[in-house]
Parts: sequence; C-alpha cells; structure tokens
Amino acid sequence: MFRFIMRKLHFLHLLHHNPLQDKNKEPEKDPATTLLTKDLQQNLAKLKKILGTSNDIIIRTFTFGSNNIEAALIFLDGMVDKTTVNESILLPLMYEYPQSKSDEDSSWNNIEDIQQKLITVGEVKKTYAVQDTILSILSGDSILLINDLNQALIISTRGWEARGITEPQTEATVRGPRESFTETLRTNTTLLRRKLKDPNFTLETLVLGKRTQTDVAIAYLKGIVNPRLIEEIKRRLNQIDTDAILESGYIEEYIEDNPFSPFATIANSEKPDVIAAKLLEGRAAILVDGTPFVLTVPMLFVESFQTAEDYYSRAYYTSILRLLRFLSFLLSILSPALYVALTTFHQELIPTPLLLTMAAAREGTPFPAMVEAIGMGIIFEILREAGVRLPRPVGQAISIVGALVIGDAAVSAGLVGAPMVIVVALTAIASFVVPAQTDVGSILRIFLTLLAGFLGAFGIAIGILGVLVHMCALRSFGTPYLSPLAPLSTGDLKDVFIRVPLWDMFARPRTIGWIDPQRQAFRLKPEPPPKKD
Amino acid sequence: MNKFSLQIKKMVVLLLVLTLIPFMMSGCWNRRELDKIAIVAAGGIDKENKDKIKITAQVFKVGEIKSPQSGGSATGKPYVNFEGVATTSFEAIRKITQIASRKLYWSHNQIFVFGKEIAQEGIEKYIDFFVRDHETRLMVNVLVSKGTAHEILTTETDLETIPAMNINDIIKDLGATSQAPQITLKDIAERLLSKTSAAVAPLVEVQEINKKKHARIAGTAVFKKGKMVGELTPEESRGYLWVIGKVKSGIINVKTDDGTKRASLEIIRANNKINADIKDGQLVITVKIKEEGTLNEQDSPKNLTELPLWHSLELLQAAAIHREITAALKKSQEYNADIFGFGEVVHRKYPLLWKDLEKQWDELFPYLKVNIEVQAKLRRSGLITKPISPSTEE
Amino acid sequence: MNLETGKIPGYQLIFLIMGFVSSLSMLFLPTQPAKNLAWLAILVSIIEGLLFASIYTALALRFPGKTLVEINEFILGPLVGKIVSLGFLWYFLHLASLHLRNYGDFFTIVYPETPLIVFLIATIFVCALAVKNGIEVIARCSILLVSLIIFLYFFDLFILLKEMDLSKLLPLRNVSVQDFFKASNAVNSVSFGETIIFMMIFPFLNKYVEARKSLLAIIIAGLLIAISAARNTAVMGDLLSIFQYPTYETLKIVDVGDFLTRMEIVVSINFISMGFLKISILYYGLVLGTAQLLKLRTYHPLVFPFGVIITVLGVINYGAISELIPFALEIYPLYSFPFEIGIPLFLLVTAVVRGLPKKTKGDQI
Amino acid sequence: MISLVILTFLGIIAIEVPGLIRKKYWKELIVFLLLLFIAFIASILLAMGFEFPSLIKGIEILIKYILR
Repeated sequence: MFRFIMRKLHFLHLLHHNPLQDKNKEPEKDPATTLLTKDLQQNLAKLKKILGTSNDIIIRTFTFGSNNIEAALIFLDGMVDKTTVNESILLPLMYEYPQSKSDEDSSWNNIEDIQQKLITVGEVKKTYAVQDTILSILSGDSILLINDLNQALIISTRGWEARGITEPQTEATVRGPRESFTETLRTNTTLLRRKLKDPNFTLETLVLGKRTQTDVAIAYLKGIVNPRLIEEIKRRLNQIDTDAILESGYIEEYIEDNPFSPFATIANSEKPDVIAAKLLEGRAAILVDGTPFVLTVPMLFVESFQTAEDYYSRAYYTSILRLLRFLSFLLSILSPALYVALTTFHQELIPTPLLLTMAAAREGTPFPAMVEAIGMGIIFEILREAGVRLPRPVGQAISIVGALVIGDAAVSAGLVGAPMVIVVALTAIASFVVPAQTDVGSILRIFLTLLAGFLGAFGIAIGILGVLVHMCALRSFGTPYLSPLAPLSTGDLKDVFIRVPLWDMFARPRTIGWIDPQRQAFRLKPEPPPKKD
Repeated sequence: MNKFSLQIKKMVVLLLVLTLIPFMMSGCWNRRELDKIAIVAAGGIDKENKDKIKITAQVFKVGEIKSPQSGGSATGKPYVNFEGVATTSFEAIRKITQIASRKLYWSHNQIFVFGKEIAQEGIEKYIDFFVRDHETRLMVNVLVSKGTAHEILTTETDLETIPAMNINDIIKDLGATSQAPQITLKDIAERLLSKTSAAVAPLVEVQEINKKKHARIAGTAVFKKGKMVGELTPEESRGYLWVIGKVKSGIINVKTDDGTKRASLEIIRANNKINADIKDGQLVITVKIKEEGTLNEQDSPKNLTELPLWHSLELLQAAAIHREITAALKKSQEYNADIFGFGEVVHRKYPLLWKDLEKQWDELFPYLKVNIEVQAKLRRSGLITKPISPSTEE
Repeated sequence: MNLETGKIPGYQLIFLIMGFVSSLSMLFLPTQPAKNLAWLAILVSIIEGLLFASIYTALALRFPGKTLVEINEFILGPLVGKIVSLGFLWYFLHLASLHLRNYGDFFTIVYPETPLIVFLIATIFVCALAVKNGIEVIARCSILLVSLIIFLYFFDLFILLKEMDLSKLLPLRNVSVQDFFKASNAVNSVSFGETIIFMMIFPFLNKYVEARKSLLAIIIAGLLIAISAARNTAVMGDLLSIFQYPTYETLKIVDVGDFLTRMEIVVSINFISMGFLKISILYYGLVLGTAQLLKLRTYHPLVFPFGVIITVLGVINYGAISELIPFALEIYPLYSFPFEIGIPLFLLVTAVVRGLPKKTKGDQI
Repeated sequence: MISLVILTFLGIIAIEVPGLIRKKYWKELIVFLLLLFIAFIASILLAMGFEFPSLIKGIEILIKYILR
C-alpha cells in the first residue's frame, strides 16, 4: 500500500518536469538565437535553414542605389499586403534611392536613412537578432536585409484575408450594437478602442504558444481595475508553457482558479459592447488572436444571468426577465429531478387531479421514472449535439425527427409517459435561456436526477447543498464566485435579481471595481422641468 | 494551496463514487412508481363481528378515469373497493395487500367513513393509526354512516366519477345550507384529546332516487368520549353551527302574515361570541350571535320591506335562530356531550378554577345555564322592492 | 500556526448564529411541559440565552484572536487547560452526533423504509465538504440558506394564517411555574446555550468587536422560534402535545385552494439546510479545536476521521427516539451546564480577577 | 457492508496521506491515523452488527452518579 503511494508520488513528481523546458536548456545550438552577421548571403542561408523550403516564403533579392547594394526582402506570401511591399518598400528603394544618394559618397550603409527617409510604411523596427526576424516573418512582417549590415529592418506589412465584422453568432440582440469581434486581434482591439476613447484604456500584449506564437492582449482600464488583478493575470498567463494557443478556450483552461469545477469561472463574449461594459466595471479582458471570443475576469455567477440588452432596454421588463432567467436556470437543473422525486417519493405533494392524470399517463410504461428521465435527457442531448454539428439543412431534419420520435411516437407506443416529455422539453428550453451555464446545467441535471431517484427530495437537497458549498468555495481570480449574494453586498443587489434604472447605479460592483467605486454622479434621476408660475 | 484544492477535488470525485455505491447496491428503499401504487380515495370502517372490523378502501382505477391516449371509452366503474377484515385498522389495511396487486397509498384519501355500529362502539382506537401514520392525512373529511360505511362507498354518482369524490364535494359544499359540520380527522383528534369537549361528525345516509342509491347528508352524529351517543337533525345541526360560528350560508324560513304566508331569508354572514361568567357562584355561558341576511323569497302580498314589517321580519329571523340553538343545546345536554366546547371557554377564562370544574364537568354540563342572545339583521331584499303580486287590500 | 486563514465579517456571524440557533428549534424543541405557553417559554429562554451569550462575548473580547481551546490553556495552564478543552471537544463531538442523529431520525419518518445510516452518511459528507473549505465557506452558505429559510418561514406563516386560532394560545396560567421554567431551561440549553461553539469562531471575525453582534442574532433567532411555536399552537392547539415533530404536523394541515397542500416538504427543506449549518459549525469547531489542542499545522486531515466518528456516535446515541425527549428535558440541561455556562463563567471570573490577559509587548491586538 | 467500510477508509487514506507525506506533516499524519483507527474500529463493529450500549443512557447514569 505504502509503496504504491510512494510510487505514485514519484510519478507525480515526474509530471512536474516539463519536457519542453528541458529541451530549451541547450540554447547555443539553436541558430535562431544567434545574431545577424554583416554578410547578406550568410544571413540568408541562416534564415533559409530555419524557415525551411516552404514555397510560401518569398525571398526577393535585389540591388539598389548607384553602388548596387545587395539587399533581400523576405516575407511570407499570403500574410503580407502585396501593395505595401511593392509600393512602400520596393518602389522607394529601387527608384528613389539612386536619386537621393547617388551623388554622395558611400553613406548607403546608414540604415537610419533608409528607415527614416525611404520606407513609407507606418511601423519599422531594427533588430540584430535572428530570432526577431524569424518571428516577424512568421507573423506577416517583411524583413529587409542589406549586405554589410548586421541589422535587419522589420517592416510591418501585415495584411491578409480576414473575415469582416459580422453580427455575433452566439449572442443575438434585438436592441444594441450588432458588431462582433473577428479573428484578428488588431481589429478586435480597434473595436474596443472605438468604444473606450480613454487614455487609461491599456493594452498589454504578450506572445503565447511555442509553435503558434499567438498574440495575446490584456485589456483594462487603468485606475479602475485592481492592479493586483492584472499582476495575477500576467502571472498566470506567463505560467502557460505550451506549444499551441488556438483559441481563448485554451487560455481559459490554463488560468482557471479551480480547474475541476464544472462551473466556468472565466466569462467570454464576442460583443465589443459587452467587453467594454465589463472593462468599465473594473474587469480585465484577455484578447487572443485568432478567435472572436474575448475572455473577461473575474467572473461572477450572476454575470451569467446578465445580458447586454438588459442595459439597453427598460428597467421593469429587464427585471422581470432577470427573474425569469433565474427561474429558468433552476428549472433547467431541477425539473427532471423534481419530477422523479415527486412521482416516485412524494406523491402526496401532487394535487389529486393532477396525480390521477399523471398516474394514468404512466400506466403501462415499462421503465422507472428515473430511468425515463435520464434516458430522455440523454436523447435530448444527442439531438441537440446533432443539431449543432450537422450542416444547417440537415440539422432541421434532425429536430423534426427528434420531435416526432420523442414527442409522439414514444408516447403513443407507451414507452414513456407524456408528462415526462413535457418535463424534458421544458428543461431543454429553459436550459437555453442562460447560455453561459448550459453545460453546467446538463451535468447538474443528471447528478440531481440520480440523487432524486435514490433519495427523493432529500437527495435533491443534499445534492444542492453540495453544489452550494462548492459554489461558495469557488473564486474567480480571487473574487468570490457567488458575490454579491454570498458574501453579501447589498449595494450590488441592484443588478442581480432585478436591474434598477441606470441612474440609480452609482457604484461599480463592490467586489470588482472597488478601486474607483463611483461611476456616475448622484441625483441623475430625470425629472420634468420645473413648472413655471 | 493549489495542490490542496486539487486534492479536494480528487476527494470529491472519489467520495461521490463511494457514497453512490451503497445507494446503487441496496436499491431505492422508499421508491414507489406511480403505476405501482393504488391511490386510495376513501376509507371506511365497519364492524364485522364481535372483535373484528372491516376496512373498506376505495381505490381509483387510474386507467379507467382518464386515458388520454385511448380516448374516453371507459368501461366499468372507475373505482374498486377493497375490503380487509382484522382486529386493528393497520392489520386490516395490510390484509388488503393480499388481494390488491398494488400497495395502498393513503396520502390522497379524501373521506373517511365510520359505520354506525363502530361509531357507537367507539372510534378512538381505530383512528390512532390514521393520525400516527405518516402517509395518511390529518385533513381528511370524516363522516359517520347511518348504516354501514361500505354502503356509502358503493353509492351511485352522477357528476363525479367515484363515490369518494362525490361525497367529498358534497361535504365541501355543506356551507350552502349549514346543516351539518365539516369535520376533519384533525378536529376529531383534537376533541378526543380534550377531556370535556365532545366530537361531532356529519352523518350520511343512503337514499334511493329512481332506484339508484345516492348518498345524502342527514345531520350530525354526536360523540361522547369517542362513542357516538346520538344524532342531531339538520336543523339542530345548524343550531350547533351557529354557536361555534361555522354557519356560512343557509335558508331560514319564517312565517309572516300571522302564520299564513312564508318568507325565505338567506344567511349572509354570522358571528359568534361565547363568554363564560360566574354569577352568584353559578357558571353562566353567554352565546351571542350576530347575523345578517337578505330577503330572498316571499309569498305574502304585503310589501315586507316597509319598516315595521321589516323589523318584525328581523325579529322572526332572530327567533328562528334562537329556536335552532335551543334545540341543539337541549339535545347536547340530553346526550351530556359538550359539543360546543363550552368547557374550553371556561378553561381559558378561569384556568385556576377549571382544575376542579374539569372533573365534574359531566355532572355540570346537563344543567349548565346558557344565555342565548341573537341579533339578526336584514340587509337587502334582492332585486325587487315590492312583491310581484301586490296586496289588493289597501 | 495559521490553521484558518479565512475571515468573516460581522454580518455573516449574525447569519451563522441565526442558522445555528433556529436549526433544530424550527422542528423540535423540548417545550412539552409548557403546553400552550411554549412560545412564552421560548421568549423567557431568550433572556437566558442572552445572558449566556454575553458571557461568551465578554470572554471572547477579553482574549481577541484566541479560540476557546487557546483561552483554556491561557487561563488554566497547559495541563488543566488541555483537560478542560478535551471535555469541550467531547461535548462538541457528542452534540454534533446528537444533532446528526436527530436529523436522520426525522428523515426516517418521512422515508420509513430507508435505513438511518444513509441519511447520516449523506449529510455528514456534505458537512465534511463544507468544513474542509473552512469557516468562510460555511459563513457564505449560511447567508444563502438562512435567507431562504426566512423567506420560507414567512411563507409558512402566511399560508397558515387561515388555520390559526389565537384563542388556543390562552389561558396564560395553565402551567405550573416549575414546568414552565423546566421547558424554558431546556429550550435554552438546547438552542441558545449551544452557541458556546462560536467561541471557536469569534477569532476569525474581521473586527473582533463584532462578536457582540451574536446577541442581536440570538434575539432575532429567538423571536423567530417563538413565533413559530406560537403559530404551531394556534393551529394545532392541544393536539400538538401528541406529535413528535410539531412544525412538521402543522404544515401538513395547510390547504390553500386545493393546490398548496401538504407543505411539510418545506419543513424538510428548512431542516436539511439548518441541520447542515448546525452540524457543520459544530463539526468545524471540533476539528479546529482538536488541531489547536494538539498544535497541528493543518486541520484538514482530521475532517474525515471525525466525520466517521460522528456518524458512528450518531448511530449509537440512543436506541429509540422516545429516549430523546426525557433526555432533552431532564438530563441534557445538567449535562450541558458545565460546558454552556459553568466553565465559561469560571474562565471569565478568573480572567477578571487575575486581570488577564496581562498586557505585554508581544500581545497587542 | 464491511467491504464498503474498508473501501471508504482506503479512499480516505488515499485522499489525505499523499499530501501529508509530501508536506512532511508527520505529526498530523500520526494524529490522522490514530483517529482513523478509532473510527475504523467503531465502524467495523457497527457494520458487523455489534450492539453498542445507548450513549445517552450512559450519560444519564454518569450525571446521576455525579449528582448523588
């Protein structure tokens, strides 16, 4: 026994060694880390060796100036804007350089001049390191190498085919902005910038992923956000040592507070207005190149029940919707469990006429209610998954077949009772009302239905208590997940079960935006003009 | 800390599995599927022979009541009566499982009927189970049959599907005439627990209409220490209800025009107040009734809404109420059963004196002096102010 | 030596104590001798409870940052202090098991065919999770659960209004003074006196002065129990005396428009959540106290072993529920006397007389 | 039943012990094992159907003895 544990411990120990880190311990042999030399051909050979022979790597060698200076422009086809390369780099070098420099003596090696006077591109940098040049090429910049110079110019020529800004696919709104983030980081930051014209809006970028070299940006509003939150985000991001970041979901999993929790502790959205609002509340956003989904931290549980539209439409109806969403969430996790508990343990709680109807419907069905509930739940999940994955036209066919099979055929064949179908359908619809918690809902639903099948209402209560304990213990970047409910902060309840009018929400959420709590003036309540006497 | 929370998670998963295993293994103890229970709608107890009782349980035949899938082609009665004979209630109920394919489920029991014989012998030993068991309801309506409980549970129904629901609905509508009390098991238990108060229960009988047996409410059964000692007629029953303040509605017929004509008055609301006093060393109970009614029907040609006649109508009404109360009081003193709970009133007023009074309440009650004060008002006269056939004499 | 790093604000203490005090009391209280005056007996017991609680807070405020176990050692010296602490730990252990058993017993009435042990294990497991997560999490759970319970409480009260007959509360001079105080004493020792466990929790308050809020919590919780007792009496009258769980039976009566019937499930919800809180708090105090007594660096490994011990003790506590009520009425007040008032009072008096804690350089709070 | 008890205890050990060893919390480990041993004996006895005397009866006798 003990030996077994020790062996297991040893194994755990091994796991802590990262093979990637080990490989990086002999950096001298890697040509990428060396410096550029003055010999152009040598440099080119080095780069070719690193970049390989892929045919999208374009190495354009040319000479310019009266002295026929050898130079090479290296870029990746498809990732650069050809017009920029042609008109802003090659054209000035090859046409204008001779005129401006021919008379003078060999001051051609003044790279400053080239950078300052010739290249008509916005962003140009110099570098000595091979590593930098490689990275720049791979991310779509062009590299200008000049013979006899041990520096290279990194010319920003990024430009590729990108999807335009479209309507958000996951968060539909009736009222409110319809733009959504795209796959390009720069576009996304621009969208945010346009919403927040504030010098305090800060973007900090870093590159993650050994092989994907994904640009990641942390966005926040200086002065509102808690500096320790930013530090913590950076700490956690820097700990990520993996070879690929393809989507923000990758990052999410690496930086969660409690990786085993079924609850998401990091929010995401593809709507710039949502992200801007969250930044304004004192949160920080993590933008990842290559995905329209932007992460925000810290996330509170109640955030799942708030939508952007809540703040664009009027307060009364929004408040009703809020309550409805909480109800839907409860329904989606509880209704099959309650149905099972009521029909198999607590029949006394069902009003007599209803009980008779339900009993009549159950007459002759072969499976116990719990098996029925779980089976129907699984069938529903299958249908849903099929509907999502299949191409649109087929997806609709699936839903029709599903509805027919479950809703009608199964009932009239006496396989399941009609009330069960109603319960499952209700659950399904309710679970879509709170999209952020849909996946948790599915897990909890099955968990609670099992408990209800074994112990009735007691089982449900024990299950809910367990979940509650877990949720109370959960934190998202240090913020209690159930705040402002537990720990209670009464001021923030203005935006939980109901939404009070905007003019009454003076403060940012206390657990998040306490650095600069007040967000608007008091007494903003609009009033009719005073009556003239 | 991070590693620790990881440990906690591992623990959660592991222990979840561990706790679930025993659940899986020993199955589901209290589970009863809806199609495995027989929903009892009514229970009845009869005397079978010297020391055995017969419990009748009326069970819904769920498939016959509503079958949404197969349309309404229900054949046969939608209920079935099971009978079990044994010495105790519990045993008799368990015996029913020998003939019924499903386990009886009492939580939706609507009514509970005692046969007359068993009521006269004493009900307290048979209801213990129904109060004690967690499945049975305390709010079940209790009644006493003039014959056997079994015959009540086999009566015909017209509007409802099964006799139990039929009788239950009749009892719920008792307020329309206020001629029998609505009594639940809780009320009976409360009265049985009290040393002085006597329990009552509505009385049902079987009446043949068009050769069909129908159940009909026929007054009140009066218990004394758990044994039925007598009956109250419907009128006396209302007298009883006046005193305890449970009259909701009903008709009072009074004779007008020197007893030649009649008028029907409807009771709209009534209040009661019972007070106990000791005057000159004698215990006097004062019952004050305040009643309001409307004139609903008259066959007198006179315009009864004219003031002097109106007032006399009010007095006649008060007198009628007074008569009913006196009749009920007389009966109860005759049976020596304190159905009104006067003892409790005295108890609350004179808690210290009560300790002695309680012991001699049986001797005291038949001669208890009760003052009845009735104040009756008429508020409305319906839609017309004058009779349809106005008087010819002027 | 930081066993517990969590801090709880004062308002959470109110929730904790309310949950703790009203847990069992909503369902079952040894008020049988007081008959229809149960509510009055409870009101009187609030005063006793306040007395007790003020002793605890006085002691806690004298030794800020110290739990009961540490105070014992500080005042009584290492050896005697440890022995006394051991006594307290036994008391907490026994109390936790007693409540767990009581809790299980209630559910065996609702689920007669399910073995008792299932309820004990399921409950103690959830409690163990909470205890593992520390006092902060228990306190946060208490906010949600107590809010829920208060909501349900007023809901109950509302739907029972129809069934109430306030004259059933009378007469006032129905019970002998002896019986009356017997009941109020028992109520005090069962519900308010057990707040001695909070001597283990006061040190984790954000501001130690807020320990005083426990008095407020006791008043609120006491009023809630008293009203619920009055409600039960007004609905059921003398019938109440024959029932094991009066509140449960009272809510069985509910019948609002043929739809809201048999609301006893509400009582079950109440009882599950409050029982969870009460057992968790006792369990937490026990585990923390043991760790402090033995000067351990963490209390986490003790949670599960103690969980098993509590469960086993719960099973062997008593044979039948009929043993419990005489025990709660006759023996329990005596048994709990030294723990609930005797020793705390002695500690306080000793501390005052000896002028403890002496102000030294190291000891500044 | 007994196998379940043993399984539970093995589970508890598997959860707690590795962490304690890794942190070199020997004292805690000893206390843990001691308590677990007590719990184990008690629950095995219970699982085997050993009839424990009623605890509150014992307390009652004790209290009455002290008071006398």
